[in-house]
Amino acid sequence: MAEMTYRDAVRGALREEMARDQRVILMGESITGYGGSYAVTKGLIEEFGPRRVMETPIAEAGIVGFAVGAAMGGLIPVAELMTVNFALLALDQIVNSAAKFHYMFGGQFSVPMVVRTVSGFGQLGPTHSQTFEGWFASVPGLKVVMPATPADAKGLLLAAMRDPDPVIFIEHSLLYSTRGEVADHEVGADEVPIGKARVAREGSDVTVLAYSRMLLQAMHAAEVLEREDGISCEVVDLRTLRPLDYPTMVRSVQRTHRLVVCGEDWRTGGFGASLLGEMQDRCFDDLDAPIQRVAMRDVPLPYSRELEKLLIPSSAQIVDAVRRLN
Amino acid sequence: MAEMTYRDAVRGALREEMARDQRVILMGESITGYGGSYAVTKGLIEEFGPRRVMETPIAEAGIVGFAVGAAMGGLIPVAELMTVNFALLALDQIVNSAAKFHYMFGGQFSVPMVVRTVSGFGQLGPTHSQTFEGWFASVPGLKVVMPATPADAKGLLLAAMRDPDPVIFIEHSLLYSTRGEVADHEVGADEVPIGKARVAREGSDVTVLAYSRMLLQAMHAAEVLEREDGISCEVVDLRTLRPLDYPTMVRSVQRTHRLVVCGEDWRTGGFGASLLGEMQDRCFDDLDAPIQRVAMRDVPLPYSRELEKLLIPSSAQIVDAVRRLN
Amino acid sequence: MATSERPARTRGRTNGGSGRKELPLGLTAQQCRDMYRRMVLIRHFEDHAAEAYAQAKVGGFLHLYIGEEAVAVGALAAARPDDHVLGHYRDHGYALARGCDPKACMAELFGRDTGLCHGRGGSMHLADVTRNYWGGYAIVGSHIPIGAGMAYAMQYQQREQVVLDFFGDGATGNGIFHEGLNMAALWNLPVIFICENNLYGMGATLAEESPVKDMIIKAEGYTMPSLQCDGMDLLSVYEAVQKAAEHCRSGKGPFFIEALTYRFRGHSMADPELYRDKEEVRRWRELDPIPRFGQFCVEHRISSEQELAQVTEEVEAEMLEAVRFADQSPWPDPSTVDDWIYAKPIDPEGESGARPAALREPAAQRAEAGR
Amino acid sequence: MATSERPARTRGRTNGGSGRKELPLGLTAQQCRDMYRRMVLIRHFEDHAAEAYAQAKVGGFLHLYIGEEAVAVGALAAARPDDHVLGHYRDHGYALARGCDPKACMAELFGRDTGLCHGRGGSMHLADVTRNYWGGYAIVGSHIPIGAGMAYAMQYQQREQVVLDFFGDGATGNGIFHEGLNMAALWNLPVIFICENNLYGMGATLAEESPVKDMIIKAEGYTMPSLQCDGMDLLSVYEAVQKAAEHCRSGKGPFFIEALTYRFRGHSMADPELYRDKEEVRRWRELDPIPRFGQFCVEHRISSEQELAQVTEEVEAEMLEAVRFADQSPWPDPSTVDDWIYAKPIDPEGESGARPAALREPAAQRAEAGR
Ligand SMILES: Cc1ncc(C[n+]2csc(CCOP(=O)(O)OP(=O)(O)O)c2C)c(N)n1
Ligand SMILES: Cc1ncc(C[n+]2csc(CCOP(=O)(O)OP(=O)(O)O)c2C)c(N)n1
Ligand SMILES: [Mg+2]
Ligand SMILES: [Mg+2]
Repeated sequence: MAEMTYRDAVRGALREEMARDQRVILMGESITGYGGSYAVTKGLIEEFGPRRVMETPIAEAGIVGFAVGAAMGGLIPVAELMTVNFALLALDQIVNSAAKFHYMFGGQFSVPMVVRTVSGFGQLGPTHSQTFEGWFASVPGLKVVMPATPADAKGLLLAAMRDPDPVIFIEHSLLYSTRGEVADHEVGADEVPIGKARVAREGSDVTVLAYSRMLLQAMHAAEVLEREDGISCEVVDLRTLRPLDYPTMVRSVQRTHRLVVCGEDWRTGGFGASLLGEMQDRCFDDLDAPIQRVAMRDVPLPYSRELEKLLIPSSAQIVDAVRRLN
Repeated sequence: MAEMTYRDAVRGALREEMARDQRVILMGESITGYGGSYAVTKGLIEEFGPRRVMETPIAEAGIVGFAVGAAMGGLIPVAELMTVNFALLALDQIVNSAAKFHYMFGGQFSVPMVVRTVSGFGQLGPTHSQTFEGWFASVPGLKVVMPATPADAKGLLLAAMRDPDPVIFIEHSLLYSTRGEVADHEVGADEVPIGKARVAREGSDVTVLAYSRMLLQAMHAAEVLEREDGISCEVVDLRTLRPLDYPTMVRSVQRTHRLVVCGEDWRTGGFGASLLGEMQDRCFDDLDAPIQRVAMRDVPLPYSRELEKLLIPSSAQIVDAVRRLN
Repeated sequence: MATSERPARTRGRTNGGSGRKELPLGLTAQQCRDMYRRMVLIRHFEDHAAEAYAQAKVGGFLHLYIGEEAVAVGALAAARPDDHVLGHYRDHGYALARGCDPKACMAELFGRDTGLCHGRGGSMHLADVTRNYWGGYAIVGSHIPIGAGMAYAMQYQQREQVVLDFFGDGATGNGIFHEGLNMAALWNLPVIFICENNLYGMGATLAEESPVKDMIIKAEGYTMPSLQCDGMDLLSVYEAVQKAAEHCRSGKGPFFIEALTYRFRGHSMADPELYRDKEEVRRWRELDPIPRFGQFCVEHRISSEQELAQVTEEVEAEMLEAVRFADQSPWPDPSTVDDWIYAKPIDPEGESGARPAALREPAAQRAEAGR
Repeated sequence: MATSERPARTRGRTNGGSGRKELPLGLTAQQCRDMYRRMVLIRHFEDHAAEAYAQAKVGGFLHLYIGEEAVAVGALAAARPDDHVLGHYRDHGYALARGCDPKACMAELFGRDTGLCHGRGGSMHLADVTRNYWGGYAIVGSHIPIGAGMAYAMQYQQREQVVLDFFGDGATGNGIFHEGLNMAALWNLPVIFICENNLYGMGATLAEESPVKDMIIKAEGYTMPSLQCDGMDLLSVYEAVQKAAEHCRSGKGPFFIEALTYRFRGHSMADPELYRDKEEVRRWRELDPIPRFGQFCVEHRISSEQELAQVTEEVEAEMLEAVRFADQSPWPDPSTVDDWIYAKPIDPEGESGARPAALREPAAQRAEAGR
């Protein structure tokens, strides 16, 4: 085990897999000389050269389409879309190409590729502060991963690169500098399976479902609630948004009978909305109260610091949501 | 009142508003000489000429971006995207341009435009059989309309063209030939307000929420259930998916205590999933049973007639869903 | 910069010169007979497909290639069998020119389990990866960067294969076309972009889609060499693709070909064809590539009139058999409807997500197979 | 086809010839003084913005235009005040060159209610529609078809206004650039596309983005006339845009301008600038457009050295005031956070959706205002 940042964990996974498997290539905007807009790919161009770390034009649809073709040709492309906001330009290639081909051509070939992108905030304004995981997670054929910890960032990215299906891997800009223990490099052993949630904190009064940055917010909220209200929260880190690990989530709710779903995307139509629906279906008789949600208000996130501050989903909002239940 | 098809109702709204307001222009692929892939715009090029009925290249993003600019310049563009599947290519312009500008620039200008597109089935295969209303309905700044009847098709399209905000108007290919009574042309009077649902059938045992083609399926299911099971269904036609008319929906559930949500998009993450979440939140104590859903199975719709038949949401599936509740 | 060769000149150069018996472009008589047969095969296959559509045995979209046969047949004959091929939804021609089993193609149109894609794709998505035919793509232009990506994989793995990527004039109006060409040029990739300029993008005329009528001009912004050939003349296409393939294979980077052609039928079966006049269609029909190449075969003593007629008969019998086969084939088993959504379905209850090596190989192996 | 005018030649033609006192391009001394002042204004505004960013009073992305001032100032001086302007996220220059209030611009960067957009947009989205400055757009290339659409609205309404649409070299790699140019060419629209070629797209070098180094070549596929000008020379830009505007206004259709320029600072405040060497930056800094045009003013007796120094002092004082104003301005009222999501919010409880005419007019009226 070694302690490292979420950023270094992502880079570590890329480095190790590239060293292990010649088929792995990276492509994206400003990922070479610039080192990546969040410095994730820093140093990789020097280590692996331009054939394996490809600087691309600003052409998101082309990048993903190109990666799909490279995967069909036998490579394992990891395409970086600078932020999830720009992924909208590539949605056709993600949904109608990457997610469809294995099915549409009757299983003749698969599209082993990873789309790495990042969501997050910080006065980035209305067009640069969105998070569309709910959209990706609704598409059959895609696998969607959103790690919250350095260990998962590394382990899940390794699993993603070794998966035969297209995986959307969404990092979080506000997590890059967080630190945590990460398994050392042993092929296989360091892989975190796609599709498995993790009980990050055991509790008995209420289940809090979270992922990515919201996991940290939920853990903090749980401490506050323990201390101030004597409420025991069980926090589940989804880790993978498609496929979802319902067994782990349902088992928890069967014990706590209360549920709070946390996410950063818009309340209306966001990932949490869909998850809530599936959970009420599976846990209707176990639930003692309506499922509560913590989500982004339905507004294009404004630039102004003081407005943004009020809107970004926080541990305080999770605390309130849990209190509404008790 | 006059009886006409859904197709003629849409064309009628376009014709009348174009005659009434010189600022209204149409643009799209194969909408002139070809008459539109579903013959909706047939004859309009002859009547209004190429300045107002613009044949465009196959460039969905460009079409919507161009329409946004034309709206900023004082026109009222109605951009046709041949099917909602191709709207994925224009999502950035829809989400980051049309939906954002009024907010992002502090209300300095609005983007009065309509994106007309169509969803539907008929052995169109995995990439041409999708329906993304849930995605559009999750975006603050957009209004989303999905008419089920000729009267609503005309009235809501008129309202959309007179609305100062961008409206996504989604027609249904399997409804174009359906017929119904449509109000004659009187400006204002023929407009159906955006944001108002309609109780299409009164009932006391269960509320069925539907829109577009599913409204017809729901009405048929209601008859079957009345006849065969003596179950009285109240069918509500949402008509507008954003903003949603919660008061009408909630009032109904408060009477019936049972709810079935119907849609054609994927069960996971589809519009119905989000609607279900909001309804459980508003009606938790009124509900006697878990909300049931009728939706598309999570699969890329295959071409084969026999497979497609099994998958397309139908009145039979609604009947089953209601029976599960009773 | 683009060297534009006008059809006439090309034709001149190919047939002209060295004596009636000797064949141009290093072609053998057998190759010519095969190419003639393939064109007839596509024509008859589609006549039957159209008939089956009228009988509602084929559904959805059906885009006929009739009139454009020389493009697919000439191009694929000039390529190596292990070169990779991608095309758009008007794809029966590519599949049959690549030698895919007409039975399996017809069965796919019928939506049967015996179809090339087990009825999942239908007419727009024929594919046979064992022949390096990667399929028909139905989002206009989407397969242009995909073809560039495959070419990169070939270059990266130091394969000799080149990629042939077919699309229409209408596709050039979509941004994805430019993103794909730009990348192919930036990385000097072995891909031949073949633009079938049939003068229409569905109901849009070329003039409504593009300010330039020669698509090769669009390759200039990428400093991509290009050729314009007569898409109604098999030899003109063959010659152009032969040059392009040699160019790509020798590491000189991408190549752009514009084939001037015309679809004799509507855009799809639903097309009322109000946007073009019958007279124009008639004029183009006079350039029908099949009798034209047939005449060449006769003139060059490759086949006699009788032999050509014989080919038509044989092909027609084969097509009747293909239709019978498709019609009698079983539907896909409903219990398989979820198959192939994922190459590796994950059951959250199940085993760790570690990937069984077996699951990853297909794509890679198949590429290998093409060595 | 593109007539490429090399910077040197352009400079030669503009400054040379008819005697020291007489001014080229029909410019007046006052216009020159104004242009000089605007360039200084942009430079000082951004120096203060960078300082405020370091003090965490400005957040998010801050893209400085320093070094490129001659492009915005020269272009907008050559355009009419009622011509429409759109730019990208590196947009302080366009706003200030258009005469937007520096106080309101700075307040927007500070996220205050007194900002041009009430703090909703921030640095990347300055806009002042009362000046027909439609704002900065942050999705690379997205405003290219938008500019074409506005130009169509002008043409349709028979207005004389043309649209100036600014973007970078990197934007030309995105498909949306091509879709926008294609439409502008097809419909012969009065729009001037101004590509600021500063040799980098964030960390990507021009060679990594594009197979051609002259962006004007990309206009050829659209048969769009073009000019390449020296973006470090205000007069070269002025001359090019003057020609382009005349071309557009006379109904001859779109025009493409490439301004060869350079950003002296990093892409944004976060840029480590590892992808370019200091020496290159130094060489370009020697071409600083401000002293260069200052020298022209002195040589042509438009202003004395002292007067130029005076301008700098006045502007600096103005900027200090702008910062003070921004810093003391109120934050947006949290209760207004939902304002402007919709021009016409619909309360399902409320009134019928019929639109009060008042609500639709803004966009239209404003366009009128620009008559
Ligand atoms: C992105 C996208 N937009 C629209 C369509 C609908 N469509 C299918 S084919 C076609 C015309 C294509 O014309 P062209 O590229 O010239 O090919 P051709 O059909 O002439 O062979 C259109 C508009 C589509 N399939 N994809
Ligand atoms: C569609 C999209 N992709 C990526 C980005 C991130 N990004 C912002 S600016 C930029 C570089 C743009 O370069 P260029 O067009 O040359 O303009 P410059 O910054 O040099 O003025 C990139 C990649 C974006 N904003 N939008
Ligand atoms: Mg065509
Ligand atoms: Mg640049």
